[in-house]
Amino acid sequence: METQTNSRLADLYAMMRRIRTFEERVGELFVRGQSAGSMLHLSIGEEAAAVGVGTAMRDGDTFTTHHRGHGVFLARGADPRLMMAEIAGKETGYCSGKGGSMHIADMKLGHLGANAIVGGGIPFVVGAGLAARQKSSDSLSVAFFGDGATGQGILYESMNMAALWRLPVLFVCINNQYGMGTRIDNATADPDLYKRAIPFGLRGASVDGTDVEAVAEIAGKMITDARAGKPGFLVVDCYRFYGHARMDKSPYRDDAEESEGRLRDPVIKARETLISRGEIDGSSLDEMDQNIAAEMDATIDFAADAREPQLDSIFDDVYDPSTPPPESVRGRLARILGQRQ
Amino acid sequence: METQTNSRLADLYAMMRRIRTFEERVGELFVRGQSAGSMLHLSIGEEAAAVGVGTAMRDGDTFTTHHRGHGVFLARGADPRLMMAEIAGKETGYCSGKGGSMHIADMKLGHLGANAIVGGGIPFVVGAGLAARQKSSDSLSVAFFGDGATGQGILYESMNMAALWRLPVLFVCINNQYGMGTRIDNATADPDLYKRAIPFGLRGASVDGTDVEAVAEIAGKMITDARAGKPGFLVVDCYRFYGHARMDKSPYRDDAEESEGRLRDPVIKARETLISRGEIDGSSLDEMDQNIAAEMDATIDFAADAREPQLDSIFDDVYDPSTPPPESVRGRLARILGQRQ
Amino acid sequence: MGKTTYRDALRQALSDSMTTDPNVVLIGEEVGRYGGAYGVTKGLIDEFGPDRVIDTPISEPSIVGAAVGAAMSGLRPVAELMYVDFIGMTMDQLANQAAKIRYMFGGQIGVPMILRTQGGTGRSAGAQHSQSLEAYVMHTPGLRLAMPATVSDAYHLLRQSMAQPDPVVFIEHKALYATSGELDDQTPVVPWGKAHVPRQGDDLVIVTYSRQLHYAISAADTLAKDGIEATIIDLRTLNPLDIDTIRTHVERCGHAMVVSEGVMTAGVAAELAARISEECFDFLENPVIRIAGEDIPISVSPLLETNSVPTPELIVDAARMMRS
Amino acid sequence: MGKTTYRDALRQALSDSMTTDPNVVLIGEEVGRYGGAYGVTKGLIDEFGPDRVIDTPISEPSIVGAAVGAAMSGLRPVAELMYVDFIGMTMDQLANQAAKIRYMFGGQIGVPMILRTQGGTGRSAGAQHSQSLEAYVMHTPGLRLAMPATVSDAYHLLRQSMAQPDPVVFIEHKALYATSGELDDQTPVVPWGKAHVPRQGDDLVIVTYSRQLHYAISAADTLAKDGIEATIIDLRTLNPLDIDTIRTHVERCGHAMVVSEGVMTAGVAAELAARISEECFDFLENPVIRIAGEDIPISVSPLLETNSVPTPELIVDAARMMRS
Ligand SMILES: Cc1ncc(C[n+]2csc(CCOP(=O)(O)OP(=O)(O)O)c2C)c(N)n1
Ligand SMILES: Cc1ncc(C[n+]2csc(CCOP(=O)(O)OP(=O)(O)O)c2C)c(N)n1
Ligand SMILES: [Mg+2]
Ligand SMILES: [Mg+2]
Repeated sequence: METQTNSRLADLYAMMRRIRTFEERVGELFVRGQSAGSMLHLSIGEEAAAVGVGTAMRDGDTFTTHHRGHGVFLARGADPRLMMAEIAGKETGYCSGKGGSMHIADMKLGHLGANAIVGGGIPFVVGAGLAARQKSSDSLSVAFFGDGATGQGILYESMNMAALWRLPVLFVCINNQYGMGTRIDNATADPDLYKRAIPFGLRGASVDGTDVEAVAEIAGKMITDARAGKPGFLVVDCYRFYGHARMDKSPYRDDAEESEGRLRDPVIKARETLISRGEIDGSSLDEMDQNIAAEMDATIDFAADAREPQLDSIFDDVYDPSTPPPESVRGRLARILGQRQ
Repeated sequence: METQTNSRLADLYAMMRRIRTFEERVGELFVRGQSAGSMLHLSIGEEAAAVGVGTAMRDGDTFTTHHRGHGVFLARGADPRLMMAEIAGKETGYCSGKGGSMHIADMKLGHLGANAIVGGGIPFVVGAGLAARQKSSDSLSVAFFGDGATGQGILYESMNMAALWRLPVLFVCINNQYGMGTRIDNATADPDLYKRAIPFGLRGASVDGTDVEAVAEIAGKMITDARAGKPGFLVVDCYRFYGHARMDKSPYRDDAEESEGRLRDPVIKARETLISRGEIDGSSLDEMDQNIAAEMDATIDFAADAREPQLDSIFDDVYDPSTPPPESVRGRLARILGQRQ
Repeated sequence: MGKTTYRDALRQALSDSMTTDPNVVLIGEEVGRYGGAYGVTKGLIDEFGPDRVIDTPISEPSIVGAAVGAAMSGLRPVAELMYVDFIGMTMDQLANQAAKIRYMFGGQIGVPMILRTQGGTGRSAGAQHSQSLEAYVMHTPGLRLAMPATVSDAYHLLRQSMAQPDPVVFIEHKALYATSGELDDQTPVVPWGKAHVPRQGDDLVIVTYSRQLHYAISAADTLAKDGIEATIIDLRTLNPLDIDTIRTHVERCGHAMVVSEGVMTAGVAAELAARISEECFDFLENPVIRIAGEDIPISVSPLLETNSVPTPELIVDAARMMRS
Repeated sequence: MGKTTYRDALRQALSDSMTTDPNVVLIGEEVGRYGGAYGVTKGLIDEFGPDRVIDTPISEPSIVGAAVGAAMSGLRPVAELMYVDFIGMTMDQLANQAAKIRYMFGGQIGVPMILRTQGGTGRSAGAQHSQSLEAYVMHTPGLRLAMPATVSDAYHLLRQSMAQPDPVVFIEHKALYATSGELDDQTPVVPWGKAHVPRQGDDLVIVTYSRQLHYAISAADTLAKDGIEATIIDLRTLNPLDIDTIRTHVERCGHAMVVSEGVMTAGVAAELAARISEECFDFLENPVIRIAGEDIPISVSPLLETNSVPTPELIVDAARMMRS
């Protein structure tokens, strides 16, 4: 269910609000003890990155995300109920309860997977780009990752390959200023990350991540260039509003910084812009928010009511279903000891 | 045995000539069937990189090299006889015949090891830099590697760390234009490699690798900066005169390019400069060359006559000698089957 | 030191080592300000300063490589890999460099570094944060491998590891950090390379390590009610492997089971089973039984996760089948 | 196709697959212009062009990662790792990504890629270019593992691997490229996942793969002169493992030896020995004997290198000791 309006910004706002509300509900799922584990990384504060880039992509484009990837997936059309069910580890979820928050994926929507390895999904887009070229398709592939992933060498390898082969690929770094407890200036001598891509032959740019229209605009340009064989590296500057994961209270950063950081709010900013431009009034926005809240509320019950995976499904999908599953430890034991009696 | 003259360039020349001649003798060792294997990578054409940087280093500095590292090691004072013996796989060699050409090392000279993994020795200098800092020593550590290693992500990780921690470290890329059969412009969209270091916060520079004085000068400056906490990345541009390894005839590059490339000869250039400046005359240089040739000739016989390793030394030095060596397969077999009879 | 936790005992070992030896430095992601993803290094940066407790960028290959270089330059680095699951990106530095340098260089130098990390299931962390990958390490000559199961070994085995002249991979278990136990500095401790035998019985030997020790102990309690008395061997180190202790008890009991959380095929359980089978062949009345992780990835679903690795119930059932 | 070499048979398999399936692409260092470090891909770039035979920078992690992404996007990539020794830097992409994607994503998609590489001793290439690291792969659920020993399998096993729906690590042996043999397209070939039994005898089963097959055959010839008749099993694939064939022969002979070039501890030989010991316990008259690489790195010295891995003489001696 997507709210459609006549204002482009209002559409972007609606999607950002959906993400914000979804993430808040993920937090509730955890508090209710219904999430599978506590490794839940919320993308609150990063909505403009997800929606700005997401909206610049097309059907048929593919993407990879990271451990903080709920927002991007929603921006690309995910069903929040199936997401929530997956986060709860249920069979009904996108990945049958095996993947969870950090390994969510949907091939139908071009989501080649979230990744719990920092930087792990980056090189996939190089392969996707090669496939597009080989199949003469004009689809593009986007790698989303955090500023922390700029510490991983694989990023530079992949950027080098993308530039060398002129692939339809965009690298998007969501710079929320932190990798766990490490602020970006404690992870590098020069936090102007976008500059690093340029000597490899990519377009490099950085954009204010509170301004969803600005993100959409530059992402659109860079995507056009990338489809034409000039891949890019886009840094979206924003702030991680809350802790690294659900349990982290961010004791390593001071309150002043945090309150200031939370003022960099892409959702509020879009809302204010909409009202000041007169594109939509406050009560319509409230109504929109309430509809979204209702939709997202329902995801929790959906997830809670969803079926648990069957125990013996643990042996499914290690290999293609046409081949025999691995023998269980118990099965082998029974066979070996059984035949001795 | 190092020839000492009153001309600095003549000294640099002498060292370059020693490297050139040594490498030629390595080729002969191979032809005579006395090298251990054929994985011999000659640094002919790259002498100015080795000698220019090597001469700018000090006693107590450390370094790592790559599979084409004979020249650098000689420039830092290696005994060519022990090198040749190692290349022949003899017990007398630097590494008791276990390491060979690609894994030669000498802790006394600060050589933390050649490495057969492209990029493998690069991060060691980060650790060496940390050790210098922790021990308040003013020693510096230099990583030498080829242009091919700029494909490895670990280089960027290590550069980022060195800049972040302001370590006394220099990264030296010996750009001989090829990684095996791949010319640099087939490995990257932008072969101006030195630029990549700058956005990480390092000094970046590139220098003509036929001009040993120029290399020495810039290396000296960058080393001074590095000791003061501003690490650098220096690209020395040169040409790989011969094949990748002893068996490779470089069919992938054309003769014209190759003959032109071989004109970029740092040894000839230094010689001509010396004569044209009147610092030393041709016959003195000839005499110097002959002395060097004689010294290097002797390394072959030295290596040929050197002792083979003892067979049971294969179990030495897997672990510290204070701990028991691994049990041999044969020993275990005898023990297990023996006790059953 | 009295009653403490596995987590605190690890921290104490690091702190004591750092106090005694100025060459000890910690290097890894979040080891400083954050205090370690599992809180092991909390406070150490205040005690020893940021030059000795070094927060790094997210660059696992270079963290291990820097530790190698530091160890060759006279430091005693303790590198931390936040999850053993990330060892894949460091295997070149670990297996081609750290493990082989002494040998390749003809014994000129050793690489006295520690790679501290943690593994195992228990937090619904999914396929890339729940593995037990010690077999990769055990299969690599040149690397020592220590895996503490108890509070006492969290301290003593780490201290022993830090005295080794060769690289040690030290793998903690994420589910053990909060366990508590007695840590006594006075009693003679089990030496490096020797197994510990916390329980002796005549019917069956269970050879295990890390968290599975506790599962084995709980299984043994259950089995005792059936009259099956198990000997339990906690290996502590997988390299060196204390085959003498294993052999002594297996020859005595004639029945052996090995229990490991790692995936069964070509894993630690395979080595232990092969080794016992060849060393104790004439004494075995049953095949050596391998209880190990299923040959599958780990799911986030807690139900699936729990059943992907050995449980006390599985150990009990297997023992009953063996001795029935 | 008649008499050909292991190298040419591999090239033929690649060429035939590329001809049949436009989605097959080769990607790796020096696979194009250079023709492969060992000449396997020579000429393919001329036949199929640089878009399908893709020379890469020296970036192993991203080569494997790009292959994963390509396989998820409808290609059938054959990535090449020049030496299996470099697998350490790719283990994250291989074990955490390629191997687990089908499972983590609940069966939505597979990763039908091949990682072709080569390993083993024989060229005085030293500790970082001579290893046999198949155990890391065998220990990773989700990865298939094929290791051809013969010219026929260089062709047929590679073709079979390329038909698999899951990632296959395909490890050639550097010492086999120049070996020659008969390659017949007509005879029914041994199917995927099934072992081949090139020799049958009643006294002893030798289970092996890759180059050690040839050492085993030569040892068996020697043993036959002493009247010891060996059955030889060439596993061809280590995942799937053809335990049925192994069991049948071991139960018949009562004596088993496993031979692998990889390092002994926690290696493939350990898995095979453990497996045979548990499956055939009541039939074994001797412990299963493991002949494997020594637990050490490989030296460049040819003398040391040769003696760091099994030799035909060692196999003969071991068999004599078993049957004496
Ligand atoms: C290879 C790897 N190293 C470390 C971690 C542990 N870890 C998970 S998230 C994270 C921080 C990542 O920071 P960033 O990339 O900026 O993403 P953010 O969390 O800020 O969205 C770390 C260190 C991991 N999952 N993978
Ligand atoms: C990790 C790794 N990948 C590939 C190789 C195989 N290899 C050896 S040297 C080489 C080319 C290296 O080129 P470069 O770094 O420019 O050094 P050069 O040979 O030109 O001195 C390659 C690909 C290797 N040894 N290690
Ligand atoms: Mg971040
Ligand atoms: Mg080069």
